[in-house]
Amino acid sequence: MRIRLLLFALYRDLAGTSQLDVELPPGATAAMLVEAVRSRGGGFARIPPGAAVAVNQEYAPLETPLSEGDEVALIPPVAGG
Amino acid sequence: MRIRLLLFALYRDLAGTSQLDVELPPGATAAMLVEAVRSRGGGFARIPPGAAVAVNQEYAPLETPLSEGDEVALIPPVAGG
Amino acid sequence: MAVRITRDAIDPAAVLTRVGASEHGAEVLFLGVVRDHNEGRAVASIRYEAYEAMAERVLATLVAEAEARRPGIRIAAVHRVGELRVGEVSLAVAVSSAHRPEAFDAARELVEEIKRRLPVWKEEHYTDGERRWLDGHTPPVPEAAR
Amino acid sequence: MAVRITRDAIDPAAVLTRVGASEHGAEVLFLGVVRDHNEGRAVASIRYEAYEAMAERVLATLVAEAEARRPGIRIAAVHRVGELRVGEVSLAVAVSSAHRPEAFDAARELVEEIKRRLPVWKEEHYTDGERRWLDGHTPPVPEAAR
Repeated sequence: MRIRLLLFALYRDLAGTSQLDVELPPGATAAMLVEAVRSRGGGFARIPPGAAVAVNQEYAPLETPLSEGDEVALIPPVAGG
Repeated sequence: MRIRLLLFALYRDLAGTSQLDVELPPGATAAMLVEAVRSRGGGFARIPPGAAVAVNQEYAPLETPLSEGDEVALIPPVAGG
Repeated sequence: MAVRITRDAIDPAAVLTRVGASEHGAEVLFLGVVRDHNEGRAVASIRYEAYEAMAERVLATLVAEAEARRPGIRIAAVHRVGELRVGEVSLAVAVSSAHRPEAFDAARELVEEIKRRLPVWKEEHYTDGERRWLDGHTPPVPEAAR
Repeated sequence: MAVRITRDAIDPAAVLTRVGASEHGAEVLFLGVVRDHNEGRAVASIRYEAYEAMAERVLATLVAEAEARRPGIRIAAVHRVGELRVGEVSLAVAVSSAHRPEAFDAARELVEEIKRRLPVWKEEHYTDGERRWLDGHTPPVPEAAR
């Protein structure tokens, strides 16, 4: 399945891109998505394995199983206000 | 000596006037002024003997000695805001 | 002027412009507003009366004390007098500071001090035509000198 | 709308008009403002970035939670994104309530929650030309379902 991954702020700068389509086996979790991204090496590998994740615009545990078409975002530590 | 007394809010309504000139012996205190006013009877007598007092626009203890020309005010419990 | 007793409607945005500084990251504005009820009775308006000359002096003192408690903060405070309808602003307090906790704390404390010490009174006018001076706080008076 | 992520300058007075009610006697407005220094460094501007669609949803959730904690209060909240110069407003939170304690408390708590949970980031641009993403808070994430 294909997952649309969004990257913001520090993670986007590390990855050098704000958006990525990632192919994953059916039933893959958010944690597996993070691992797949990190395994690209370089700046990608500097994204922490425990990065916070949002699935379809809601914070979700890394154990969350993903589905085709999900919008997943890697969320660096937040600093609004 | 002559003291200019100002009355506000509830105390003015009790006294029926917002301003009063009071003749007092030299050296009289604010407490003596309050007593002189209360002794007029009627609504005046309903002003409490321990009423808060301001002398020349500052809160002052009832023991404060007054001087000719002082501006003295009787201050009902305050309720701003 | 950052401290004022006024008979005119209070403009909250104008009060806010009296505070702020390039090193300040937080601004807090408090507004006291006339409510349509109090202690179970329907309120039509409140008449605020002040010993105006003294109230402006006391307000300046309270603001100076508050600024001294937290050096570096800026404060503006305006209290209105006259007859105010429901929804009108009776009091505006604005505080700016480097960080938010002191702006919140200073605003809150100053509002409490204003209620305790400002020579201002309010007469509630009820929709049934009655009116009543609200019970207030006995202001703290300095001890007699010995 | 009482909750918004915006690229436009925030008008504090406009945010205040989103709250208030005839039974409310208190309004509190908090403004977060870009400061000219942070951690000892001279700041020229801050670039706020947001996951905008999600941030607007999260902000609506935080406001709804805050209103539910204190039934009857009204809240408006606006967070700005983009590059902000020193003195510009990044966040406005307005709360109105019957009495002042809950307006102060709700405003303060909501600002804390926004800093903890809103998917927003800030990159400080220093006067020496350097720039840096500020350290932030790891947002709380729900437990995995069993």
